[in-house]
Amino acid sequence: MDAVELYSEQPMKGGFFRMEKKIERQTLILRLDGDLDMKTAGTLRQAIDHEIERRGIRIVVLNMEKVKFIDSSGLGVILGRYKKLLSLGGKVKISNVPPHIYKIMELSGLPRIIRFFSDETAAQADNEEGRGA
Amino acid sequence: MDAVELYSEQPMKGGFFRMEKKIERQTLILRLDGDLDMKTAGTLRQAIDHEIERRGIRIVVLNMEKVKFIDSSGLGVILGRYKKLLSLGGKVKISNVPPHIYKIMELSGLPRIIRFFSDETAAQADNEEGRGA
Amino acid sequence: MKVNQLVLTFSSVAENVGIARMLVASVGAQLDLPLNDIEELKVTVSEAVSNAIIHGYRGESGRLVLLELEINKETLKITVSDEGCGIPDVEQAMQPAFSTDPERMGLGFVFMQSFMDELEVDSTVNQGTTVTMVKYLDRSTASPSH
Amino acid sequence: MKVNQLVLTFSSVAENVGIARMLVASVGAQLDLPLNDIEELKVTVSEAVSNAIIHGYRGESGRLVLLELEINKETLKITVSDEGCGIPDVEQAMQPAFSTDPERMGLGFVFMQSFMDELEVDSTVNQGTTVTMVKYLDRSTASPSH
Ligand SMILES: Nc1ncnc2c1ncn2[C@@H]1O[C@H](COP(=O)(O)OP(=O)(O)O)[C@@H](O)[C@H]1O
Ligand SMILES: Nc1ncnc2c1ncn2[C@@H]1O[C@H](COP(=O)(O)OP(=O)(O)O)[C@@H](O)[C@H]1O
Repeated sequence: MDAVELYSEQPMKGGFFRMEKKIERQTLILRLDGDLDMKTAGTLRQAIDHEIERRGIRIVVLNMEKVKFIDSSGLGVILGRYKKLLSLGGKVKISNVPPHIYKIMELSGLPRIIRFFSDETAAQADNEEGRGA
Repeated sequence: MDAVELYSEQPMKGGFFRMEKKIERQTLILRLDGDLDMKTAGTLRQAIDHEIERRGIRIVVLNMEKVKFIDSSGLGVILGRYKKLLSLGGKVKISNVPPHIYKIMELSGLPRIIRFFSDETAAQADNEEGRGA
Repeated sequence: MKVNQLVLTFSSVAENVGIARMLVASVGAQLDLPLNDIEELKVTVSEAVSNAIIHGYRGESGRLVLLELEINKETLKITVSDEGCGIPDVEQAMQPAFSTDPERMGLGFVFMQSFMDELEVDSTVNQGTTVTMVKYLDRSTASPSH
Repeated sequence: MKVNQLVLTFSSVAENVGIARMLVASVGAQLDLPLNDIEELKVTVSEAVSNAIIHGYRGESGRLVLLELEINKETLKITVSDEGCGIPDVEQAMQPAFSTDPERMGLGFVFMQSFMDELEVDSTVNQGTTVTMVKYLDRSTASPSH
Protein backbone atom coordinates (compact mmCIF):
# COMPACT_ATOMS: atom_id res chain seq x y z
CA MET A 1 0.00 0.00 0.00
CA ASP A 2 1.48 3.28 -1.18
CA ALA A 3 0.74 6.17 1.21
CA VAL A 4 0.86 9.60 -0.40
CA GLU A 5 0.93 12.34 2.22
CA LEU A 6 -0.47 15.52 0.75
CA TYR A 7 -1.43 17.97 3.42
CA SER A 8 -2.01 17.14 6.98
CA GLU A 9 -3.25 18.98 10.01
CA GLN A 10 -4.03 18.17 13.63
CA PRO A 11 -7.66 18.01 14.69
CA MET A 12 -8.67 21.26 16.42
CA LYS A 13 -10.81 21.89 19.46
CA GLY A 14 -12.60 25.09 20.32
CA GLY A 15 -13.52 26.35 23.78
CA PHE A 16 -15.21 23.33 25.33
CA PHE A 17 -15.44 22.73 29.07
CA ARG A 18 -17.33 20.48 31.41
CA MET A 19 -16.72 18.76 34.70
CA GLU A 20 -17.76 15.76 36.75
CA LYS A 21 -18.22 16.22 40.45
CA LYS A 22 -17.77 13.54 43.10
CA ILE A 23 -17.76 13.86 46.87
CA GLU A 24 -16.03 11.24 49.01
CA ARG A 25 -15.49 11.62 52.74
CA GLN A 26 -15.31 15.44 52.82
CA THR A 27 -13.14 15.49 49.69
CA LEU A 28 -14.43 17.11 46.53
CA ILE A 29 -13.11 15.45 43.39
CA LEU A 30 -13.57 17.39 40.17
CA ARG A 31 -12.79 15.72 36.87
CA LEU A 32 -12.21 18.54 34.42
CA ASP A 33 -12.66 18.13 30.68
CA GLY A 34 -11.84 20.72 28.00
CA ASP A 35 -10.36 24.22 27.95
CA LEU A 36 -9.74 26.20 31.12
CA ASP A 37 -9.61 29.87 30.15
CA MET A 38 -11.27 33.23 30.92
CA LYS A 39 -14.56 31.90 29.59
CA THR A 40 -14.66 28.77 31.74
CA ALA A 41 -12.48 29.53 34.78
CA GLY A 42 -15.37 31.28 36.55
CA THR A 43 -17.44 28.11 36.39
CA LEU A 44 -14.69 26.14 38.11
CA ARG A 45 -14.33 28.85 40.75
CA GLN A 46 -18.05 28.86 41.47
CA ALA A 47 -18.26 25.06 41.62
CA ILE A 48 -15.47 24.86 44.21
CA ASP A 49 -16.60 27.86 46.27
CA HIS A 50 -20.13 26.47 46.34
CA GLU A 51 -18.96 23.17 47.88
CA ILE A 52 -16.70 24.98 50.36
CA GLU A 53 -19.59 27.12 51.56
CA ARG A 54 -22.52 24.69 51.41
CA ARG A 55 -20.88 21.41 52.39
CA GLY A 56 -17.83 22.54 54.32
CA ILE A 57 -15.51 20.80 51.86
CA ARG A 58 -11.85 21.38 52.78
CA ILE A 59 -9.96 19.06 50.39
CA VAL A 60 -10.32 19.51 46.65
CA VAL A 61 -8.75 17.12 44.13
CA LEU A 62 -8.64 18.41 40.56
CA ASN A 63 -8.29 15.55 38.08
CA MET A 64 -6.87 17.26 34.99
CA GLU A 65 -6.64 14.18 32.77
CA LYS A 66 -8.96 15.57 30.10
CA VAL A 67 -7.88 19.21 30.25
CA LYS A 68 -6.86 20.19 26.72
CA PHE A 69 -5.85 23.79 27.36
CA ILE A 70 -4.98 26.04 30.26
CA ASP A 71 -3.80 29.64 30.43
CA SER A 72 -3.19 32.14 33.23
CA SER A 73 -6.93 32.65 33.79
CA GLY A 74 -7.30 28.94 34.56
CA LEU A 75 -4.14 28.84 36.67
CA GLY A 76 -5.30 31.92 38.56
CA VAL A 77 -8.53 30.25 39.63
CA ILE A 78 -6.67 27.18 40.86
CA LEU A 79 -4.21 29.32 42.84
CA GLY A 80 -7.12 31.39 44.19
CA ARG A 81 -8.89 28.25 45.48
CA TYR A 82 -5.61 27.05 47.00
CA LYS A 83 -5.28 30.33 48.93
CA LYS A 84 -8.89 30.30 50.06
CA LEU A 85 -8.68 26.70 51.31
CA LEU A 86 -5.33 27.34 52.99
CA SER A 87 -6.93 30.07 55.08
CA LEU A 88 -9.63 27.55 56.09
CA GLY A 89 -7.10 24.83 56.94
CA GLY A 90 -7.80 22.89 53.75
CA LYS A 91 -5.94 22.17 50.52
CA VAL A 92 -6.05 21.73 46.75
CA LYS A 93 -4.41 18.73 45.10
CA ILE A 94 -3.92 18.08 41.44
CA SER A 95 -3.85 14.72 39.68
CA ASN A 96 -3.47 13.19 36.21
CA VAL A 97 -1.91 16.22 34.54
CA PRO A 98 -1.13 15.64 30.82
CA PRO A 99 2.45 16.57 29.86
CA HIS A 100 1.62 19.60 27.69
CA ILE A 101 -0.58 21.05 30.45
CA TYR A 102 2.13 20.35 33.03
CA LYS A 103 4.59 22.47 31.02
CA ILE A 104 2.35 25.53 31.29
CA MET A 105 1.68 24.90 34.99
CA GLU A 106 5.41 24.52 35.62
CA LEU A 107 6.15 27.88 34.00
CA SER A 108 3.65 29.48 36.38
CA GLY A 109 5.39 28.03 39.42
CA LEU A 110 2.20 26.28 40.60
CA PRO A 111 3.89 22.89 41.22
CA ARG A 112 6.08 24.58 43.86
CA ILE A 113 2.93 25.51 45.80
CA ILE A 114 0.36 22.80 45.10
CA ARG A 115 1.05 19.04 45.26
CA PHE A 116 0.67 16.96 42.11
CA PHE A 117 -0.25 13.26 42.11
CA SER A 118 -0.28 10.62 39.40
CA ASP A 119 -3.93 9.73 40.03
CA GLU A 120 -6.94 10.38 42.25
CA THR A 121 -6.16 7.44 44.55
CA ALA A 122 -2.65 8.72 45.26
CA ALA A 123 -4.06 12.20 45.89
CA GLN A 124 -6.65 10.84 48.34
CA ALA A 125 -4.19 8.48 50.08
CA ASP A 126 -1.92 11.41 50.82
CA ASN A 127 -4.97 13.11 52.27
CA GLU A 128 -5.48 10.37 54.88
CA GLU A 129 -1.78 10.24 55.77
CA GLY A 130 -1.91 13.99 56.25
CA ARG A 131 -4.87 13.65 58.60
CA GLY A 132 -3.38 10.73 60.49
CA ALA A 133 -0.11 12.56 61.20
CA MET B 1 -21.20 10.65 39.82
CA ASP B 2 -22.76 14.03 39.18
CA ALA B 3 -22.10 15.28 35.63
CA VAL B 4 -22.27 19.04 35.27
CA GLU B 5 -22.42 20.09 31.62
CA LEU B 6 -21.10 23.61 31.31
CA TYR B 7 -20.16 24.41 27.76
CA SER B 8 -19.55 21.90 25.10
CA GLU B 9 -18.38 21.97 21.53
CA GLN B 10 -17.60 19.47 18.80
CA PRO B 11 -13.98 18.85 17.91
CA MET B 12 -12.97 20.78 14.77
CA LYS B 13 -10.83 19.80 11.81
CA GLY B 14 -9.04 22.11 9.43
CA GLY B 15 -8.09 21.46 5.80
CA PHE B 16 -6.33 18.10 5.98
CA PHE B 17 -6.07 15.69 3.07
CA ARG B 18 -4.12 12.59 2.20
CA MET B 19 -4.69 9.44 0.22
CA GLU B 20 -3.56 5.85 -0.01
CA LYS B 21 -3.09 4.36 -3.45
CA LYS B 22 -3.48 0.70 -4.36
CA ILE B 23 -3.47 -0.92 -7.77
CA GLU B 24 -5.13 -4.31 -8.28
CA ARG B 25 -5.63 -5.88 -11.70
CA GLN B 26 -5.88 -2.61 -13.70
CA THR B 27 -8.07 -1.04 -11.04
CA LEU B 28 -6.85 1.99 -9.13
CA ILE B 29 -8.16 2.12 -5.58
CA LEU B 30 -7.77 5.44 -3.79
CA ARG B 31 -8.54 5.66 -0.09
CA LEU B 32 -9.19 9.32 0.58
CA ASP B 33 -8.76 10.87 4.01
CA GLY B 34 -9.64 14.44 5.01
CA ASP B 35 -11.16 17.46 3.29
CA LEU B 36 -11.80 17.55 -0.46
CA ASP B 37 -11.99 21.22 -1.47
CA MET B 38 -10.39 23.73 -3.86
CA LYS B 39 -7.07 23.31 -2.05
CA THR B 40 -6.91 19.53 -2.32
CA ALA B 41 -9.08 18.60 -5.30
CA GLY B 42 -6.22 19.27 -7.73
CA THR B 43 -4.09 16.66 -5.99
CA LEU B 44 -6.80 14.05 -6.46
CA ARG B 45 -7.18 15.02 -10.12
CA GLN B 46 -3.45 14.72 -10.74
CA ALA B 47 -3.19 11.40 -8.94
CA ILE B 48 -5.94 9.85 -11.07
CA ASP B 49 -4.85 11.41 -14.36
CA HIS B 50 -1.30 10.24 -13.74
CA GLU B 51 -2.41 6.61 -13.37
CA ILE B 52 -4.67 6.86 -16.42
CA GLU B 53 -1.82 8.15 -18.55
CA ARG B 54 1.16 6.20 -17.22
CA ARG B 55 -0.41 2.85 -16.38
CA GLY B 56 -3.47 2.78 -18.59
CA ILE B 57 -5.78 2.50 -15.59
CA ARG B 58 -9.45 2.44 -16.67
CA ILE B 59 -11.32 1.63 -13.45
CA VAL B 60 -10.99 3.93 -10.44
CA VAL B 61 -12.55 3.12 -7.06
CA LEU B 62 -12.71 6.02 -4.64
CA ASN B 63 -13.04 4.82 -1.06
CA MET B 64 -14.50 7.84 0.74
CA GLU B 65 -14.70 6.30 4.22
CA LYS B 66 -12.43 8.89 5.82
CA VAL B 67 -13.56 11.94 3.85
CA LYS B 68 -14.61 14.55 6.39
CA PHE B 69 -15.68 17.32 4.03
CA ILE B 70 -16.56 17.77 0.37
CA ASP B 71 -17.79 20.78 -1.59
CA SER B 72 -18.43 21.48 -5.27
CA SER B 73 -14.69 21.71 -6.03
CA GLY B 74 -14.25 18.13 -4.82
CA LEU B 75 -17.39 16.92 -6.56
CA GLY B 76 -16.28 18.62 -9.78
CA VAL B 77 -13.00 16.70 -9.84
CA ILE B 78 -14.81 13.38 -9.34
CA LEU B 79 -17.29 14.20 -12.12
CA GLY B 80 -14.41 15.32 -14.36
CA ARG B 81 -12.57 12.01 -13.86
CA TYR B 82 -15.82 10.15 -14.57
CA LYS B 83 -16.18 11.99 -17.89
CA LYS B 84 -12.56 11.46 -18.83
CA LEU B 85 -12.71 7.73 -18.09
CA LEU B 86 -16.05 7.37 -19.86
CA SER B 87 -14.49 8.69 -23.05
CA LEU B 88 -11.75 6.05 -22.65
CA GLY B 89 -14.24 3.23 -21.99
CA GLY B 90 -13.51 3.20 -18.25
CA LYS B 91 -15.37 4.18 -15.12
CA VAL B 92 -15.29 5.71 -11.66
CA LYS B 93 -16.90 3.94 -8.72
CA ILE B 94 -17.42 5.22 -5.22
CA SER B 95 -17.45 3.22 -2.00
CA ASN B 96 -17.84 3.65 1.77
CA VAL B 97 -19.45 7.09 1.69
CA PRO B 98 -20.25 8.47 5.17
CA PRO B 99 -23.86 9.71 5.53
CA HIS B 100 -23.08 13.42 5.87
CA ILE B 101 -20.88 13.32 2.77
CA TYR B 102 -23.55 11.37 0.89
CA LYS B 103 -26.05 14.16 1.57
CA ILE B 104 -23.87 16.70 -0.23
CA MET B 105 -23.17 14.29 -3.10
CA GLU B 106 -26.89 13.59 -3.46
CA LEU B 107 -27.68 17.30 -3.75
CA SER B 108 -25.19 17.49 -6.62
CA GLY B 109 -26.89 14.65 -8.50
CA LEU B 110 -23.67 12.62 -8.64
CA PRO B 111 -25.30 9.36 -7.45
CA ARG B 112 -27.50 9.43 -10.56
CA ILE B 113 -24.34 9.29 -12.73
CA ILE B 114 -21.74 7.37 -10.75
CA ARG B 115 -22.36 4.04 -9.01
CA PHE B 116 -21.99 3.84 -5.24
CA PHE B 117 -21.00 0.66 -3.36
CA SER B 118 -20.98 -0.25 0.32
CA ASP B 119 -17.30 -1.25 0.24
CA GLU B 120 -14.27 -1.78 -2.02
CA THR B 121 -14.99 -5.49 -2.52
CA ALA B 122 -18.50 -4.80 -3.79
CA ALA B 123 -17.14 -2.11 -6.09
CA GLN B 124 -14.51 -4.47 -7.51
CA ALA B 125 -16.91 -7.41 -7.83
CA ASP B 126 -19.19 -5.28 -9.94
CA ASN B 127 -16.14 -4.46 -12.01
CA GLU B 128 -15.54 -8.11 -12.93
CA GLU B 129 -19.20 -8.71 -13.70
CA GLY B 130 -19.10 -5.67 -15.94
CA ARG B 131 -16.13 -7.03 -17.80
CA GLY B 132 -17.60 -10.52 -18.04
CA ALA B 133 -20.83 -9.27 -19.58
CA MET C 1 -29.54 43.33 18.40
CA LYS C 2 -26.04 42.24 17.43
CA VAL C 3 -24.90 39.64 19.92
CA ASN C 4 -21.52 38.74 18.51
CA GLN C 5 -19.59 39.64 15.41
CA LEU C 6 -16.47 38.15 13.85
CA VAL C 7 -14.83 39.39 10.68
CA LEU C 8 -11.99 37.45 9.08
CA THR C 9 -10.04 39.21 6.35
CA PHE C 10 -7.54 36.94 4.62
CA SER C 11 -5.24 36.52 1.63
CA SER C 12 -6.77 34.90 -1.45
CA VAL C 13 -4.86 31.63 -1.10
CA ALA C 14 -6.35 28.14 -1.15
CA GLU C 15 -4.93 27.28 2.30
CA ASN C 16 -7.34 29.76 3.86
CA VAL C 17 -10.52 28.06 2.67
CA GLY C 18 -10.16 25.42 5.39
CA ILE C 19 -9.53 28.11 7.99
CA ALA C 20 -12.66 30.01 6.90
CA ARG C 21 -14.66 26.79 7.25
CA MET C 22 -13.25 26.16 10.69
CA LEU C 23 -14.22 29.65 11.78
CA VAL C 24 -17.86 29.19 10.78
CA ALA C 25 -17.87 25.71 12.33
CA SER C 26 -16.70 27.04 15.66
CA VAL C 27 -19.28 29.80 15.58
CA GLY C 28 -21.90 27.17 14.79
CA ALA C 29 -20.71 25.11 17.75
CA GLN C 30 -20.83 28.20 19.96
CA LEU C 31 -24.47 28.57 18.90
CA ASP C 32 -25.09 24.91 19.81
CA LEU C 33 -26.31 24.18 16.28
CA PRO C 34 -26.85 20.52 15.34
CA LEU C 35 -23.88 18.89 13.60
CA ASN C 36 -25.79 18.69 10.33
CA ASP C 37 -26.33 22.46 10.28
CA ILE C 38 -22.65 23.00 11.03
CA GLU C 39 -21.75 20.78 8.06
CA GLU C 40 -24.02 22.85 5.83
CA LEU C 41 -22.52 26.11 7.06
CA LYS C 42 -19.07 24.75 6.24
CA VAL C 43 -20.11 23.91 2.67
CA THR C 44 -21.76 27.34 2.30
CA VAL C 45 -18.66 29.23 3.40
CA SER C 46 -16.40 26.95 1.39
CA GLU C 47 -18.36 27.67 -1.80
CA ALA C 48 -18.51 31.44 -1.31
CA VAL C 49 -14.83 31.76 -0.38
CA SER C 50 -13.74 29.44 -3.22
CA ASN C 51 -15.72 31.60 -5.66
CA ALA C 52 -14.02 34.77 -4.39
CA ILE C 53 -10.57 33.23 -4.89
CA ILE C 54 -11.18 31.23 -8.08
CA HIS C 55 -13.56 33.53 -9.96
CA GLY C 56 -13.30 36.93 -8.26
CA TYR C 57 -9.50 37.02 -8.17
CA ARG C 58 -8.93 34.39 -10.91
CA GLY C 59 -6.54 32.56 -8.63
CA GLU C 60 -4.37 35.61 -8.03
CA SER C 61 -2.93 35.44 -4.50
CA GLY C 62 -2.20 38.47 -2.35
CA ARG C 63 -5.70 39.90 -2.73
CA LEU C 64 -8.08 40.00 0.23
CA VAL C 65 -11.27 38.07 0.94
CA LEU C 66 -13.61 39.12 3.73
CA LEU C 67 -15.77 36.71 5.73
CA GLU C 68 -18.14 38.36 8.15
CA LEU C 69 -20.15 36.41 10.71
CA GLU C 70 -22.81 38.32 12.56
CA ILE C 71 -24.69 36.50 15.27
CA ASN C 72 -27.99 38.11 16.15
CA LYS C 73 -30.67 36.87 18.49
CA GLU C 74 -32.52 34.97 15.79
CA THR C 75 -30.18 34.91 12.80
CA LEU C 76 -26.66 34.13 11.71
CA LYS C 77 -25.64 36.45 8.89
CA ILE C 78 -22.70 35.43 6.73
CA THR C 79 -21.16 37.86 4.28
CA VAL C 80 -18.35 36.95 1.87
CA SER C 81 -16.84 39.72 -0.25
CA ASP C 82 -14.04 40.21 -2.71
CA GLU C 83 -12.82 43.18 -4.71
CA GLY C 84 -12.35 41.07 -7.81
CA CYS C 85 -13.66 40.99 -11.37
CA GLY C 86 -17.36 40.99 -10.48
CA ILE C 87 -20.22 39.12 -12.17
CA PRO C 88 -21.68 40.66 -15.36
CA ASP C 89 -24.99 38.74 -15.15
CA VAL C 90 -25.86 37.67 -11.62
CA GLU C 91 -29.13 36.00 -12.56
CA GLN C 92 -27.38 33.79 -15.09
CA ALA C 93 -24.51 33.05 -12.68
CA MET C 94 -26.98 31.78 -10.10
CA GLN C 95 -28.60 29.27 -12.47
CA PRO C 96 -27.91 25.67 -11.45
CA ALA C 97 -25.07 24.14 -13.51
CA PHE C 98 -24.00 27.51 -14.92
CA SER C 99 -20.27 28.04 -14.73
CA THR C 100 -17.80 30.14 -16.68
CA ASP C 101 -15.21 27.42 -15.97
CA PRO C 102 -15.74 24.19 -17.95
CA GLU C 103 -13.99 22.19 -15.22
CA ARG C 104 -16.47 23.29 -12.56
CA MET C 105 -20.01 22.13 -11.81
CA GLY C 106 -21.85 25.42 -11.38
CA LEU C 107 -23.21 24.23 -8.03
CA GLY C 108 -21.74 26.81 -5.68
CA PHE C 109 -24.79 29.07 -5.61
CA VAL C 110 -27.09 26.03 -5.57
CA PHE C 111 -25.46 24.82 -2.35
CA MET C 112 -25.50 28.28 -0.76
CA GLN C 113 -29.19 28.62 -1.63
CA SER C 114 -30.08 25.16 -0.29
CA PHE C 115 -28.31 25.60 3.02
CA MET C 116 -29.20 29.18 3.89
CA ASP C 117 -32.57 30.84 4.38
CA GLU C 118 -31.69 34.03 2.51
CA LEU C 119 -29.13 34.70 -0.23
CA GLU C 120 -28.33 37.98 -1.90
CA VAL C 121 -25.58 38.58 -4.44
CA ASP C 122 -24.41 42.11 -5.06
CA SER C 123 -21.78 42.45 -7.76
CA THR C 124 -20.24 45.16 -9.90
CA VAL C 125 -17.95 44.33 -12.80
CA ASN C 126 -14.33 45.25 -12.00
CA GLN C 127 -15.27 46.23 -8.48
CA GLY C 128 -16.15 42.99 -6.79
CA THR C 129 -18.81 40.75 -5.35
CA THR C 130 -20.57 40.54 -2.00
CA VAL C 131 -22.63 37.49 -1.11
CA THR C 132 -24.89 38.01 1.91
CA MET C 133 -26.58 35.01 3.44
CA VAL C 134 -28.83 34.55 6.45
CA LYS C 135 -29.63 31.46 8.46
CA TYR C 136 -32.55 31.57 10.85
CA LEU C 137 -31.71 30.25 14.28
CA ASP C 138 -34.54 28.47 15.98
CA ARG C 139 -32.95 28.82 19.38
CA SER C 140 -36.12 28.15 21.34
CA THR C 141 -36.23 24.54 20.14
CA ALA C 142 -32.45 24.06 20.13
CA SER C 143 -31.58 20.82 21.85
CA PRO C 144 -28.82 20.85 24.46
CA SER C 145 -25.50 20.06 22.83
CA HIS C 146 -25.34 16.50 24.21
CA MET D 1 7.69 39.06 1.72
CA LYS D 2 4.20 38.58 3.09
CA VAL D 3 3.10 35.04 2.27
CA ASN D 4 -0.28 34.93 3.96
CA GLN D 5 -2.24 37.26 6.18
CA LEU D 6 -5.34 36.72 8.29
CA VAL D 7 -7.01 39.38 10.40
CA LEU D 8 -9.82 38.48 12.77
CA THR D 9 -11.81 41.36 14.25
CA PHE D 10 -14.28 40.25 16.90
CA SER D 11 -16.58 41.37 19.69
CA SER D 12 -15.05 41.55 23.16
CA VAL D 13 -16.92 38.54 24.55
CA ALA D 14 -15.36 35.59 26.37
CA GLU D 15 -16.75 33.07 23.83
CA ASN D 16 -14.38 34.45 21.22
CA VAL D 17 -11.18 33.65 23.09
CA GLY D 18 -11.50 29.98 22.10
CA ILE D 19 -12.15 30.97 18.49
CA ALA D 20 -9.06 33.19 18.45
CA ARG D 21 -6.99 30.27 19.77
CA MET D 22 -8.39 27.98 17.13
CA LEU D 23 -7.47 30.43 14.41
CA VAL D 24 -3.84 30.59 15.49
CA ALA D 25 -3.76 26.82 15.94
CA SER D 26 -4.94 26.23 12.40
CA VAL D 27 -2.41 28.70 11.04
CA GLY D 28 0.26 26.87 13.06
CA ALA D 29 -0.89 23.58 11.57
CA GLN D 30 -0.81 25.12 8.08
CA LEU D 31 2.83 26.04 8.79
CA ASP D 32 3.49 22.43 9.88
CA LEU D 33 4.71 23.60 13.29
CA PRO D 34 5.30 20.94 15.95
CA LEU D 35 2.35 20.37 18.29
CA ASN D 36 4.26 21.89 21.18
CA ASP D 37 4.75 25.17 19.32
CA ILE D 38 1.06 25.21 18.42
CA GLU D 39 0.19 24.80 22.10
CA GLU D 40 2.42 27.74 22.96
CA LEU D 41 0.86 29.91 20.25
CA LYS D 42 -2.57 29.10 21.66
CA VAL D 43 -1.53 30.22 25.15
CA THR D 44 0.08 33.37 23.72
CA VAL D 45 -3.06 34.40 21.83
CA SER D 46 -5.31 33.42 24.73
CA GLU D 47 -3.35 35.70 27.09
CA ALA D 48 -3.24 38.69 24.76
CA VAL D 49 -6.93 38.44 23.80
CA SER D 50 -8.00 37.87 27.43
CA ASN D 51 -6.06 41.00 28.43
CA ALA D 52 -7.80 43.05 25.75
CA ILE D 53 -11.23 41.93 26.97
CA ILE D 54 -10.59 41.84 30.73
CA HIS D 55 -8.26 44.81 31.18
CA GLY D 56 -8.57 46.86 27.99
CA TYR D 57 -12.37 46.84 27.87
CA ARG D 58 -12.89 45.97 31.57
CA GLY D 59 -15.25 43.20 30.54
CA GLU D 60 -17.48 45.49 28.49
CA SER D 61 -18.90 43.51 25.54
CA GLY D 62 -19.67 45.02 22.16
CA ARG D 63 -16.20 46.49 21.73
CA LEU D 64 -13.81 45.11 19.12
CA VAL D 65 -10.58 43.15 19.48
CA LEU D 66 -8.26 42.65 16.53
CA LEU D 67 -6.05 39.60 16.02
CA GLU D 68 -3.69 39.83 13.09
CA LEU D 69 -1.64 36.87 11.87
CA GLU D 70 1.01 37.62 9.30
CA ILE D 71 2.92 34.69 7.88
CA ASN D 72 6.18 35.67 6.29
CA LYS D 73 8.89 33.47 4.89
CA GLU D 74 10.76 33.24 8.17
CA THR D 75 8.42 34.66 10.78
CA LEU D 76 4.91 34.50 12.14
CA LYS D 77 3.86 37.91 13.39
CA ILE D 78 0.91 38.10 15.79
CA THR D 79 -0.68 41.41 16.69
CA VAL D 80 -3.49 41.81 19.21
CA SER D 81 -5.04 45.25 19.64
CA ASP D 82 -7.85 46.89 21.51
CA GLU D 83 -9.12 50.44 21.75
CA GLY D 84 -9.58 50.19 25.48
CA CYS D 85 -8.28 51.95 28.58
CA GLY D 86 -4.58 51.53 27.80
CA ILE D 87 -1.70 50.83 30.21
CA PRO D 88 -0.27 53.81 32.15
CA ASP D 89 3.07 52.09 32.94
CA VAL D 90 3.95 49.38 30.44
CA GLU D 91 7.25 48.49 32.08
CA GLN D 92 5.52 47.83 35.39
CA ALA D 93 2.68 45.92 33.71
CA MET D 94 5.18 43.55 32.12
CA GLN D 95 6.83 42.62 35.43
CA PRO D 96 6.19 39.00 36.38
CA ALA D 97 3.38 38.70 38.94
CA PHE D 98 2.26 42.29 38.46
CA SER D 99 -1.49 42.60 38.02
CA THR D 100 -3.99 45.36 38.66
CA ASP D 101 -6.52 42.62 39.44
CA PRO D 102 -5.95 40.87 42.79
CA GLU D 103 -7.67 37.72 41.48
CA ARG D 104 -5.19 37.36 38.61
CA MET D 105 -1.64 36.02 38.53
CA GLY D 106 0.15 38.67 36.49
CA LEU D 107 1.56 35.97 34.20
CA GLY D 108 0.06 36.97 30.85
CA PHE D 109 3.05 38.92 29.63
CA VAL D 110 5.41 36.31 31.13
CA PHE D 111 3.80 33.62 28.98
CA MET D 112 3.79 35.78 25.85
CA GLN D 113 7.47 36.58 26.40
CA SER D 114 8.42 32.93 27.01
CA PHE D 115 6.67 31.60 23.95
CA MET D 116 7.49 34.25 21.37
CA ASP D 117 10.84 35.48 20.09
CA GLU D 118 9.91 39.16 20.07
CA LEU D 119 7.31 41.08 22.09
CA GLU D 120 6.46 44.75 21.89
CA VAL D 121 3.70 46.53 23.79
CA ASP D 122 2.46 49.85 22.54
CA SER D 123 -0.18 51.49 24.70
CA THR D 124 -1.75 54.90 25.18
CA VAL D 125 -4.05 55.63 28.09
CA ASN D 126 -7.68 55.95 26.96
CA GLN D 127 -6.74 54.99 23.41
CA GLY D 128 -5.81 51.38 23.61
CA THR D 129 -3.10 48.75 23.51
CA THR D 130 -1.33 46.91 20.72
CA VAL D 131 0.79 43.86 21.49
CA THR D 132 3.04 42.80 18.62
CA MET D 133 4.78 39.45 18.81
CA VAL D 134 7.04 37.57 16.44
CA LYS D 135 7.89 33.90 16.29
CA TYR D 136 10.83 32.81 14.15
CA LEU D 137 10.02 29.92 11.88
CA ASP D 138 12.88 27.57 11.28
CA ARG D 139 11.30 26.12 8.20
CA SER D 140 14.49 24.61 6.80
CA THR D 141 14.66 22.10 9.66
CA ALA D 142 10.88 21.63 9.92
CA SER D 143 10.05 17.96 10.02
CA PRO D 144 7.36 16.65 7.67
CA SER D 145 4.01 16.71 9.41
CA HIS D 146 3.95 12.93 9.97
N1 LIG E 1 -17.02 36.02 -6.38
C1 LIG E 1 -17.21 35.90 -7.70
N2 LIG E 1 -16.57 36.74 -8.56
C2 LIG E 1 -16.75 36.61 -9.89
N3 LIG E 1 -17.55 35.69 -10.47
C3 LIG E 1 -18.21 34.83 -9.66
C4 LIG E 1 -18.08 34.89 -8.25
N4 LIG E 1 -18.86 33.94 -7.72
C5 LIG E 1 -19.45 33.31 -8.74
N5 LIG E 1 -19.07 33.84 -9.92
C6 LIG E 1 -19.55 33.45 -11.27
O1 LIG E 1 -20.73 32.68 -11.11
C7 LIG E 1 -20.58 31.41 -11.71
C8 LIG E 1 -21.37 30.36 -10.99
O2 LIG E 1 -20.86 30.19 -9.68
P1 LIG E 1 -21.12 28.85 -8.90
O3 LIG E 1 -22.58 28.55 -8.88
O4 LIG E 1 -20.46 28.96 -7.57
O5 LIG E 1 -20.42 27.72 -9.75
P2 LIG E 1 -18.88 27.38 -10.07
O6 LIG E 1 -18.02 27.94 -9.00
O7 LIG E 1 -18.84 25.91 -10.12
O8 LIG E 1 -18.58 28.00 -11.40
C9 LIG E 1 -19.09 31.16 -11.75
O9 LIG E 1 -18.73 30.25 -12.77
C10 LIG E 1 -18.54 32.56 -11.99
O10 LIG E 1 -18.58 32.90 -13.35
N1 LIG F 1 -4.82 45.20 26.77
C1 LIG F 1 -4.64 45.77 27.98
N2 LIG F 1 -5.29 46.91 28.32
C2 LIG F 1 -5.12 47.49 29.54
N3 LIG F 1 -4.31 46.99 30.49
C3 LIG F 1 -3.63 45.87 30.22
C4 LIG F 1 -3.76 45.19 28.96
N4 LIG F 1 -2.95 44.12 28.99
C5 LIG F 1 -2.36 44.10 30.18
N5 LIG F 1 -2.76 45.15 30.94
C6 LIG F 1 -2.28 45.50 32.30
O1 LIG F 1 -1.09 44.79 32.56
C7 LIG F 1 -1.22 43.99 33.73
C8 LIG F 1 -0.39 42.73 33.61
O2 LIG F 1 -0.91 41.90 32.58
P1 LIG F 1 -0.64 40.33 32.58
O3 LIG F 1 0.84 40.10 32.70
O4 LIG F 1 -1.28 39.75 31.38
O5 LIG F 1 -1.31 39.80 33.91
P2 LIG F 1 -2.84 39.66 34.34
O6 LIG F 1 -3.71 39.59 33.14
O7 LIG F 1 -2.85 38.40 35.13
O8 LIG F 1 -3.16 40.86 35.18
C9 LIG F 1 -2.70 43.77 33.89
O9 LIG F 1 -3.06 43.50 35.21
C10 LIG F 1 -3.28 45.10 33.39
O10 LIG F 1 -3.24 46.08 34.40
